[in-house]
Amino acid sequence: MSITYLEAIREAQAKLLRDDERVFIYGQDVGGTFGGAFKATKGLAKEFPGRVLNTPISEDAMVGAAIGAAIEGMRPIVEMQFADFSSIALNQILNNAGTHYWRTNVPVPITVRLPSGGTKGSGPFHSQSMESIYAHYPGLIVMTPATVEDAYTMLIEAVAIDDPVVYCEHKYLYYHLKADKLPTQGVPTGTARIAREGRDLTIVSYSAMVHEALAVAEQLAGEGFEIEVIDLRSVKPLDTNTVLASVARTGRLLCVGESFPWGGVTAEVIARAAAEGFHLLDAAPQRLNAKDTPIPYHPNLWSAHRPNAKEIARKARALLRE
Amino acid sequence: MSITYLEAIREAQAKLLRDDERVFIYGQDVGGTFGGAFKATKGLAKEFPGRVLNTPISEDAMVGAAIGAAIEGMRPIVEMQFADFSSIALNQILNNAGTHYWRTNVPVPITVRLPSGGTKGSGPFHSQSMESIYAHYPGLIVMTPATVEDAYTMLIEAVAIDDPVVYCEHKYLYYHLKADKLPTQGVPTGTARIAREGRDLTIVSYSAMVHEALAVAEQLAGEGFEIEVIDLRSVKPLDTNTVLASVARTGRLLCVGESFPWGGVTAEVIARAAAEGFHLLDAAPQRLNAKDTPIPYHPNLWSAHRPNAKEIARKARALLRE
Amino acid sequence: MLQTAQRQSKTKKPSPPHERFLEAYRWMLLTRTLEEKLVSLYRGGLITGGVYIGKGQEAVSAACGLFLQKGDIFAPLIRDQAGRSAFGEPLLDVTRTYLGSRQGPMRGRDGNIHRGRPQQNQLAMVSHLGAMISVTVGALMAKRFKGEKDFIGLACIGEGGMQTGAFHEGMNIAAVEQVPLVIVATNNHYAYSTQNDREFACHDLVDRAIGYGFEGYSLDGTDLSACLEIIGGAVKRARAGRPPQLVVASVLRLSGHGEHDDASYVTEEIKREPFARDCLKVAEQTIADLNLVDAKTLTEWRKEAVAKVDEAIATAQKEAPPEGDKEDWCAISVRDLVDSLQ
Amino acid sequence: MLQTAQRQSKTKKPSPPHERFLEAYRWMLLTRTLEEKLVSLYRGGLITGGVYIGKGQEAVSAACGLFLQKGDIFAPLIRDQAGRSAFGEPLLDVTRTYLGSRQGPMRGRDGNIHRGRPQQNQLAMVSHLGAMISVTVGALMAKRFKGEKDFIGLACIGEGGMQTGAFHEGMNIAAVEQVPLVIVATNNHYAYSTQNDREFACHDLVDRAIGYGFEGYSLDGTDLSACLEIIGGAVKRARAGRPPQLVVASVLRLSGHGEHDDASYVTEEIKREPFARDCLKVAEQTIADLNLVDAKTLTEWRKEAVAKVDEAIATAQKEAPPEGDKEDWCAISVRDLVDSLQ
Ligand SMILES: Cc1ncc(C[n+]2csc(CCOP(=O)(O)OP(=O)(O)O)c2C)c(N)n1
Ligand SMILES: Cc1ncc(C[n+]2csc(CCOP(=O)(O)OP(=O)(O)O)c2C)c(N)n1
Ligand SMILES: [Mg+2]
Ligand SMILES: [Mg+2]
Repeated sequence: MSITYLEAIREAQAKLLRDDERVFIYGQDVGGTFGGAFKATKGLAKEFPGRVLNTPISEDAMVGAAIGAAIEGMRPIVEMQFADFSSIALNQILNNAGTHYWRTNVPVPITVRLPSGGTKGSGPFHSQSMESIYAHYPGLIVMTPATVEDAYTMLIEAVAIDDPVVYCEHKYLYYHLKADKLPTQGVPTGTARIAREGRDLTIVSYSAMVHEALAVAEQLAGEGFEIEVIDLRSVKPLDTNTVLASVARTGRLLCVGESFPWGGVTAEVIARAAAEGFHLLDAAPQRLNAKDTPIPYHPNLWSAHRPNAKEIARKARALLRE
Repeated sequence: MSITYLEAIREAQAKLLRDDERVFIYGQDVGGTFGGAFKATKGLAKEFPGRVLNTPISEDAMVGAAIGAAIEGMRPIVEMQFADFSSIALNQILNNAGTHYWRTNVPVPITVRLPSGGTKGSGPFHSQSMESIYAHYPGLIVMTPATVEDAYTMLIEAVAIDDPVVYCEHKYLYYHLKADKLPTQGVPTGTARIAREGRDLTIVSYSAMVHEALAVAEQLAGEGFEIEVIDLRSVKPLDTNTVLASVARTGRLLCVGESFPWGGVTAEVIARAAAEGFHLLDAAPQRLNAKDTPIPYHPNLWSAHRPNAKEIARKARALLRE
Repeated sequence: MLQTAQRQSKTKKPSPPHERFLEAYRWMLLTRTLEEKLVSLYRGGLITGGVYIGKGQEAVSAACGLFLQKGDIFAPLIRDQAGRSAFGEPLLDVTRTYLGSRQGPMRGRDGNIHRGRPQQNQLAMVSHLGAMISVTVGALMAKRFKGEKDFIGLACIGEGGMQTGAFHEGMNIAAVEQVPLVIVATNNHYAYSTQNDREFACHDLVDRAIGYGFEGYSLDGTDLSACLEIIGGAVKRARAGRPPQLVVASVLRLSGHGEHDDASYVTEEIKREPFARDCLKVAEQTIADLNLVDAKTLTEWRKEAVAKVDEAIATAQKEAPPEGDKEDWCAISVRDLVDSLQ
Repeated sequence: MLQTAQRQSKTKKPSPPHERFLEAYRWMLLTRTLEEKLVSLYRGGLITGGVYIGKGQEAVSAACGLFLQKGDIFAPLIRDQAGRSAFGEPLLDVTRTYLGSRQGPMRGRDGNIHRGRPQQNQLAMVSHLGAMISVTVGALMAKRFKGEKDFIGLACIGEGGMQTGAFHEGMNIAAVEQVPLVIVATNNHYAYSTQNDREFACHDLVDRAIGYGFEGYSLDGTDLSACLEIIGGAVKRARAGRPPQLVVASVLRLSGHGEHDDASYVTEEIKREPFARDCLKVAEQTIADLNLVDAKTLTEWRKEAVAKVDEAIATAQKEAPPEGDKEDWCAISVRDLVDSLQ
């Protein structure tokens, strides 16, 4: 058997619907015979009648309704058709879900699934990675699974968590990533994973970029370098300890993210490493992000806009030479 | 004569309306005899009939209309009643205004004024600082004036700039800050200001926190330390050069921001300093932000939530000892 | 304004009193008493932040709270003190929140009209207008999922808030989900300083109902019996499984937007409109005209209201405020997942 | 489906042809030809990203573009190729965008239906539905500010997009600002895979008009003459200073949401509805029935359309794509203000 990242997300939702009657799925086109723009809920409406519901094109109300249902004891999963459209639900996510526990002592166990990240030909409004905006505001857990196993166990955990979770699934990984089977247990959220061990340089990454980093590590192994690759798994909470422990071993840090270059995950990682692990660093910590423009539609532009293995390798080599 | 930060904002708008017929002001309650929740447009509707217009409570449409008007050659200024409500307009700001020039080659000269930052008793939804969210996305200029002079000249510049500007004015400074007169010329956007010279430690800050930093510098001068205080003025573009030049002099860096601690301006500044000025640093660069909860209503909680002079001083002393 | 109101109450006869007229009147009276007191505390500098009152809207609001039962969901907004009280919110919730006691429902973390008790089905509003409609819809969906019966939800909004995108999406999703929701919209003719002509351009906001598949009703919000009749009817219809209900009440906001606002922009002309009557005075006129209770009882009711309010204030004033260094600075409930931010 | 449409065109007689019937028909024909070609290129793997066509909506869309004059503002959406062409968009804009030429209006930075030429008054849509309505309103306000005369704006939307908050705010602000706006909403009975019953619950979307102070008109979008009559009338009324106009057309989407979508969820039942007719076939039937042009001319028109499309494709195919290392990676126009990000 072989299962994709996308199938893992569907399986997780099937399991959640099966095991917990408080769970329902709410989103555009998730129901019927269709099962979502990416088929992440394919078949679920039929298997779980009345619990996988199509919504109007109303992202604010979709999340608002999920919040209300969660306050009343349900465990809704909201699917955004693309992460980019969560800009419309942002107020509900940040200001309503994100503040509710702190204000009222009543947690809001919603999970908002964001099909994130770039793919060829998707353009400025179907390619965004919004994890940094959600992580900036208090009150939210922000998950960024990079593997089939994490896609599965973290989604199950997301729904179990009493607090609101923004679950950023990467569209590029949907079909590209396969595993042999699904795990029965996952690594807890908040713990980063050492995706590859090394001692010369630490590359910290998350989501699709983990795989670019791994490719670079493989490539540079051929040049005699041992690169440690860390998969953050969740960007909030962010596992500073694992990052620092790795930097303690390697003395060098490169952080790679797919989103825009101002602020965001890479800035947060570098800032933490610099503030808390300054004496561990043998060279200036570096980062690599996408370019500071909207995400281009044309594949030639897109592949130059996002960080890619070539650029990561270049940056890594420069850092290794320092 | 003495003029407040708030009056400077009003004067800038009066001048803009007087000098440029393409300018109009659009926002909730900005018109009539009322002149805005904070009176930043007081009297302007009368002086400039038909050009200072009240809007429905429709932040998305307010900014959408401004974008359309800007494309057609106007120079609209949109007032959000509070920065916090710009969450409703965020999609138009990020995805429409922010992408338009890059996509179509037609710039969108809108200015969105965000009354930002905490004041006593304002609570989670009337206190936010959202500059980091706007700076994260491409296509926007994000200004954060900390002085009466900058409030005036930067707003005039904001409207002159062909690109969309998010102008973050700080509500705490509205009445607290006074100048003798308004300048005829300002420092260009993108250039940080050395608000106080020093050689032992650089504190980088912006908006209201500049004044906390200055208070700390004054206090620590009594203890024999010379602290350099940098006012970023705009957080995008962010003047890395001035920051690095200062760190080259002092060897120590503390960055203070009023917003939430994950990501944001302080992370960006520290990450740049660490990446580009690593060898200039004699100690781990540090940062200080508000706490990772919504902004509390009660003054006792609020003053503990935001970074304050006491905490900055503590952090600064620790850094000076290293 | 009092005179105007009385004059008009003579020209425009109120409906015969609804059976719950006096009960509702007492919530109105309690609210007016409470809010006048809060205003004087505010003037005395004893309250941090804003004070927002519902003067002139107590009849609408009381009717909102009165017909709700345990298990119903209530999403009040800033002018709904009467409804909050009638729905069961203890006065102490109000005074503790305004006076900054750490024992209040928001524990000093949020203030004034943002308070709520979601677990008692009184939702805690966020400031962003319109956002609570869909939240109410979701709560009703949950109740249906859980197999509960006989519940409804009632959400309040101002005519200003009706222009938000969130309101539209919330209203539409209520109709799509066919939840038993009543939306009570109060057109008090101002959104802060903005008059209706810069808020919307339709003839009558109740005409919004048909475009969503709601049933719509208009209401003279200065007439308590009419409020009870129409809002009570809407609640009954929602409970009986009719489509969602929209009630649009017409009143004038008889205060500033908040107490910091002198409302000098309110025109003299509008103050002479029939909808500018003070619903409390109108109700009292009805009581007098129809001799519903004697003057002595009325005086006693007033005293009782004052006593309750004074007690709630005195209690809250004695209580300790929250302290920054004792605060649990944690925005999430699962402590294992707290980020190790400095 | 063809048969069904023909059968129905007999039972339901189309209106007598509008004076611009043939002109509009030719835009429809050009569009259908173009889009069929784009679809085959897509099937052949020659297009990156999605292809979104307006099959079944050409009559509505052609009517939208046809009555606009130079100086008017047009805000088309994803199914408005006919309107775009009629408004003056060169075919090369389309083919260059789809085929990734760097000479296209979006220069490879944005794709497919997001293209526009704001300086020629054809706005470039963002994906977020509803967002372009208020942008159109603002453009019209600007024209008024600048003292221009005799202009209108026309913005398109689907029944799905009407449920967004942005649409509501945009529609309301149009009425408040009293700009000369026509909104043409096409209910093609699907938003992607979602049917009307999960989109809205009102009886008829045209009933939304009254709640905003718009004038509202319904329309059989399969009937070209009716489209020209009603949309032309709305444009005329807007130009004459009447309140904003809402036209709601009924059709069936005769394609997938995009070409990646086999639309297997479209029910057989709905395909038998009168609104499921193919407007192009209906128009051709009218042409035949009333003998508006002879068969030879029709054949020539078809050939001409094919030739134009082929030429636009051939040209675009010869052009170089954008290159990452030659790209001007700059999201703002004022170069001094570019952030020194690494
Ligand atoms: C989305 C949003 N924008 C702006 C505000 C600021 N604001 C608070 S109350 C108010 C006026 C509300 O008017 P209305 O809805 O008519 O209620 P009323 O105060 O008249 O009861 C405004 C503009 C807000 N709360 N939410
Ligand atoms: C705010 C927003 N949410 C989701 C989407 C994704 N999306 C693109 S088209 C579409 C369906 C649109 O339906 P409708 O408005 O009826 O137009 P049609 O495709 O039927 O012409 C959806 C959901 C979007 N573009 N914008
Ligand atoms: Mg009002
Ligand atoms: Mg549709």
